[in-house]
Amino acid sequence: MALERDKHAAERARLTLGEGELGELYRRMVLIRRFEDKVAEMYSRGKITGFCHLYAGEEGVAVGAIYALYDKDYVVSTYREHGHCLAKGASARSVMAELFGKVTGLSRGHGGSMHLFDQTVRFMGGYAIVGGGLPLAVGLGLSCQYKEEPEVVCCFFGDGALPQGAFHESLNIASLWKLPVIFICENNFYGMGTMVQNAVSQEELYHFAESYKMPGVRVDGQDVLEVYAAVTEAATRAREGDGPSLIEAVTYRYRGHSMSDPAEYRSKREERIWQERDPIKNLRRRMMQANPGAEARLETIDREVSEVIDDAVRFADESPEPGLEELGKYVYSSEQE
Amino acid sequence: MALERDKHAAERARLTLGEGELGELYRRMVLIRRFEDKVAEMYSRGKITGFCHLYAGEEGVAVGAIYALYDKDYVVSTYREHGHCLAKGASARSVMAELFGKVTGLSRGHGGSMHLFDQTVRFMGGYAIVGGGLPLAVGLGLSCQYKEEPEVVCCFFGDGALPQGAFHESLNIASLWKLPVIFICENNFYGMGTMVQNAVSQEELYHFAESYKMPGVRVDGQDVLEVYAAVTEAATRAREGDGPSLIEAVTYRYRGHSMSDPAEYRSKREERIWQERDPIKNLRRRMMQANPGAEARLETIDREVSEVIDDAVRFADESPEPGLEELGKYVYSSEQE
Amino acid sequence: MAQITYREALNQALHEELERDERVFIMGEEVGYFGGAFKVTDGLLAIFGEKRVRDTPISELTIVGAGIGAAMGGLKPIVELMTINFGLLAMDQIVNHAAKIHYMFGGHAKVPIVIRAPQGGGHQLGAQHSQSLEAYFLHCPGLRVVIPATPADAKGLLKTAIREDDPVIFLEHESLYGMKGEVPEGEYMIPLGRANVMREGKDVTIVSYSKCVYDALRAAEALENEGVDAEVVDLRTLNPLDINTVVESVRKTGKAIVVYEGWRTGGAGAEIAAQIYEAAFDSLDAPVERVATLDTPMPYNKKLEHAALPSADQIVRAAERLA
Amino acid sequence: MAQITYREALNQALHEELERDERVFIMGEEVGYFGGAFKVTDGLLAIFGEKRVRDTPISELTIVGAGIGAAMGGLKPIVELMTINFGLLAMDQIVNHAAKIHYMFGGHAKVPIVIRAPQGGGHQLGAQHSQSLEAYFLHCPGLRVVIPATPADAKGLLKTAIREDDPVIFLEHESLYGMKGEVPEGEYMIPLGRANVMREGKDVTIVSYSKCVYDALRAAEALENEGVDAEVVDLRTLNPLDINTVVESVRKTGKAIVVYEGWRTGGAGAEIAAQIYEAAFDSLDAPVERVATLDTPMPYNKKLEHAALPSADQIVRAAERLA
Ligand SMILES: Cc1ncc(C[n+]2csc(CCOP(=O)(O)OP(=O)(O)O)c2C)c(N)n1
Ligand SMILES: Cc1ncc(C[n+]2csc(CCOP(=O)(O)OP(=O)(O)O)c2C)c(N)n1
Ligand SMILES: [Mg+2]
Ligand SMILES: [Mg+2]
Repeated sequence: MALERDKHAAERARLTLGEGELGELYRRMVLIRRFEDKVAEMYSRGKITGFCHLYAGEEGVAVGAIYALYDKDYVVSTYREHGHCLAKGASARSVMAELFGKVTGLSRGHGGSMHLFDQTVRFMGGYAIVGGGLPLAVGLGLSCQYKEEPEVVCCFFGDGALPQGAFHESLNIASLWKLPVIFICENNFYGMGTMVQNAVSQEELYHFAESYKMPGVRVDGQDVLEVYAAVTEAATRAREGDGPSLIEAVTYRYRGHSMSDPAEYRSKREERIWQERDPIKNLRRRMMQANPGAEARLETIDREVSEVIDDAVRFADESPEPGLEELGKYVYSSEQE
Repeated sequence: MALERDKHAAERARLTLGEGELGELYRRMVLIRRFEDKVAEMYSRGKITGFCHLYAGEEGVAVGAIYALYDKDYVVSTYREHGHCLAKGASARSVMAELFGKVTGLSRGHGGSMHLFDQTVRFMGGYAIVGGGLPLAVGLGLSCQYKEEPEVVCCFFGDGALPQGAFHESLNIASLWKLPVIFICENNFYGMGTMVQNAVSQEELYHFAESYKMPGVRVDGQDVLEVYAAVTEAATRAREGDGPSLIEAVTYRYRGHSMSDPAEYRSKREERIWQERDPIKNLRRRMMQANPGAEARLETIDREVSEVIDDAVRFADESPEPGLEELGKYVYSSEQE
Repeated sequence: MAQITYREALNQALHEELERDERVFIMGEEVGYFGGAFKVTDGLLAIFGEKRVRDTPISELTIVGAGIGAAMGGLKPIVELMTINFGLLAMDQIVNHAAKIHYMFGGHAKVPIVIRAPQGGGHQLGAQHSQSLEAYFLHCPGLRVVIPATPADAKGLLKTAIREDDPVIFLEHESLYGMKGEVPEGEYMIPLGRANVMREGKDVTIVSYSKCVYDALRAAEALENEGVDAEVVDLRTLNPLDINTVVESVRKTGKAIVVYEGWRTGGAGAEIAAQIYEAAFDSLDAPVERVATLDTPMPYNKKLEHAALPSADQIVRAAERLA
Repeated sequence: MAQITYREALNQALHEELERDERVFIMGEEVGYFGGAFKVTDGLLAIFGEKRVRDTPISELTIVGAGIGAAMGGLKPIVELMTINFGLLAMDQIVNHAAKIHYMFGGHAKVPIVIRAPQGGGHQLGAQHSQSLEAYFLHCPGLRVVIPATPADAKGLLKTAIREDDPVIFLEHESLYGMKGEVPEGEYMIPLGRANVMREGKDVTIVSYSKCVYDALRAAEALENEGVDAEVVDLRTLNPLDINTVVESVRKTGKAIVVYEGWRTGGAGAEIAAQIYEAAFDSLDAPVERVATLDTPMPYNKKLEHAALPSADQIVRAAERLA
């Protein structure tokens, strides 16, 4: 049941989407890239602390996938979730404020970089246990099916999560119950310093879908349109009651595993090759080819995004920290008020 | 990589094995059957207590598989392990005594029906957590490889264990590290009252092997020779350093899940069909076809086995219970003496 | 009032809550067609259908996780673990997820899940099937821990648990399912965090919960013959923990025995004792006695198992030591 | 004696034991090429090769289970969990298997495994990455629990743990890896179950383990200025628990403070306190003080995290309450 990669999907998607929509994809990717660059800067200036895992290089996956969703669809993610959270529509201000540990942050400063959550845009959380989000996505999928609502759940996880039992249990149950869940494996070839071939017996990760009798497909995660097309198809299936899918998006993280990892296990050459396949440059090139006049618009977007990021930093910086009275709150919802 | 079932394997095995060997297969199956019948009787007389899961009907799997092993190969099993333990060579006396909770039992009365263990025959334990034995088997396999010894590990588990994360994690790691482990799934169609198709998204359980790039094959568990042939092949592979295999043995448990389950979820008709496919009758018929004169020998075996069982019950009955001083022993090996 | 069993009381609570609130559903291994390994959910599938009473594969980690996700999606899941022993496979979802989500997302997410599980020893099920693990959940902020001893409490507390907004670990004792008692029909709720003084007395306070409450009551009777007037307190819930009721009793009696089926070392009894000392040190005539399961995996042999478990006898002896 | 870090001391112990006994090997996530997430195994792969220093996939349950199986097969595995938080995924193998196997098979099987894991808060890693879970392992007969505070102890106890025949949970504190101290070279072993009186005093006993020992020592210094002479006891291992050394101290001082980084409720400190009361009730002037982590998941914000964790300040205040 594993599907062959559809090489024309991206081009068809480009033709279907208007220039405005392509611009929106571009905007979101640039937003994430600039956001992450700024986070790195703020981290080295000590404004952001704890574990911090950047998404730069992988923007095509989050943006392509989430653009294929409806606003009310759910997203579940990992500790590397700034990108998914922003793509789903959370404000740069409230994400940055969370990273700064401020009370104006998405999680009131209780969560930090690994634990963003925004119910208003149905971003259902970043989780720091590898594989931990998959069972939650199954449950969210069950809630959609139960309520007979058309929503679907998009669950992101890394190649490192494949060897976890939770992966297997979740795909099995989602398939058995035909739940509307799209499992998206971001295969960036490494889980920390471990190469995927040393962690998973099957290198073509999408092949795992076969055991669970669900469609599986590998897409180029550096091509936002190809991701968009695959997720659109999976979402349609899910919405029509045909159950889950597994999408393996091949991608690359430009930086180390976290801010404290110099990624010495990779070669400079490998990094350079991937920089050339940059998802933002890719889309930019494609748009310019179709319409050389797009450049001005793209530059406007770049400028606008810069302003959004600067504003987010200002906001985060000026926001207050949570007071000590917040410490014991939120342990139990009954004791909150 | 899933293998087609080799329909001639059983017949080839019959031709390879001498009549004496076939008789030994027969003896072991009859031993288990009579043992289990006696256990049921002793259970209803209150001599045996706790949870007790009988193996009657599935003898072809344990006997066929273990006959394909060397004495020093390891076996790991579940709570339904009387059959595997006896087939591996533990004495009926010490197994029965364990079920009676006596100090002469394999586990000194500490384990009971679900926790037999006999290091001397390398029966490495019955475990009562569904899926719990698989990681242990991986570790035992690792120890064989590490010590550069030719031993292999045969790990039995039910269809109910398939949905457990431990299944996936264990097969993945065993495959990655090319460990000498033979995973034998006893597919008796039910995990308690749940039919396998309601528990596993893929009904052909051996297909799971594909994801882990190991050979997978389905055999008729009611044909001891077919099981023997498949495990012989898997063991050879494993011993030669070619890694693990997954064997799905289709079989049937004649009784309820445990002594307290009347198995009301099954039809009488279904039960009758399987009784006709009885592994002991199967082998008997085959042996008689080849040599009608074998009957006398088989009847001798039947008689001998009855004596062994009666002796085991006598032994168990007459054995002393562990004294109260045994209670705090064996928590830590350092404090044992 | 009707005399029904603990099992029937739980079934009634489930039935009523399934009826009351469309968002409530049950899932777990064998809860549907089989009616539950201990028959607690018996008959519910026929009434409410597969959507509301859902059989699952054997995947404890993901069943619990899916319950959490469903709760975040607006449902009110009741997840049955066939026994708490298998809950050890789901500890990551319980401790790292259910207990944390509300807090680590700054109060913006809620996880109104009830995780029900039978536990306890006494049936010769051996080391892997006889544990009482309440102490693990007590030592995990974010979880409520409910552990009823009587049929009425089983019903009243389960209904309350289902309506809570926080994750609740609801621990039933395998030996209590057949026990009968009076149970109010229809809407009957017991708030969490209210201990129950089951027997008043002035000489010694016996604090307990779950099945051990009955050992305590039996011990109290025996002690009466020795002229010792014991007060028996059933905690009912370990989180919230109604230490005030206990302390009030200890202030009166000056002596306390904590009885629990978990292993003695590091068990809930250590915490209860510590809180008694902290609040009533000056009232105590002697150290709090702890009667609990021996620090050993549970042996299969009946005699050994009996000796490993706490008993009325041991409580009587503890009271004698205190006298 | 050489001044080396806690990390180096552990590395030295591993190095020596790998050298001494062919059966000893290490496995875990990133222990090989990466040198360990906290660099404890740094350099060992280069010396001992992939067979002895084995990188694993992210499969905590099966890595631990495979360690148990390998131990049963005659090896001496050291399994590193990247942090104890992920150990919750392996609870079934630790509690239902490692701790039970020797007993439930009547003493015929042995599981000589060491499960090493860093734990603790203080680095703003949030609710899922900052736990101290020693209480779970303390409440599980069959496991040894070792939790060193100093570089010398880290080495001496790890070497002992590796040579034990029982499963050992070996808990390191993430904040201690960089701490320096004198560590004997070569063969140096500390028996399990011997507490260490790190500072003698006569007015109050501060009992602790792991990182909190340093908070206790700092508090003792501060108290000295107030004229209070504190004794500081480092337990070193929780199982076996050397309560005698503690009780002896409390008999002398009449006052005790237990300091631990686990959550206050149901933590190891409750057990330690309960045992102090049980053995030294008459010597105690006041209830044992517990200084521990607040009963809340760990918040990310630095100020809040700091306030949630136990500290020297809080110990000083506890001592003042006792004075
Ligand atoms: C259960 C668990 N084990 C280990 C870790 C430590 N850890 C955090 S991220 C990570 C690697 C995960 O890699 P992958 O899933 O490929 O995601 P990526 O970082 O590449 O996005 C590891 C081992 C963890 N957080 N949770
Ligand atoms: C982790 C776990 N969950 C649930 C159980 C309860 N249980 C015992 S056996 C069983 C069914 C297992 O079925 P299967 O694996 O097919 O083995 P069979 O009994 O058919 O031999 C269940 C659910 C258990 N022992 N362990
Ligand atoms: Mg990765
Ligand atoms: Mg089965």
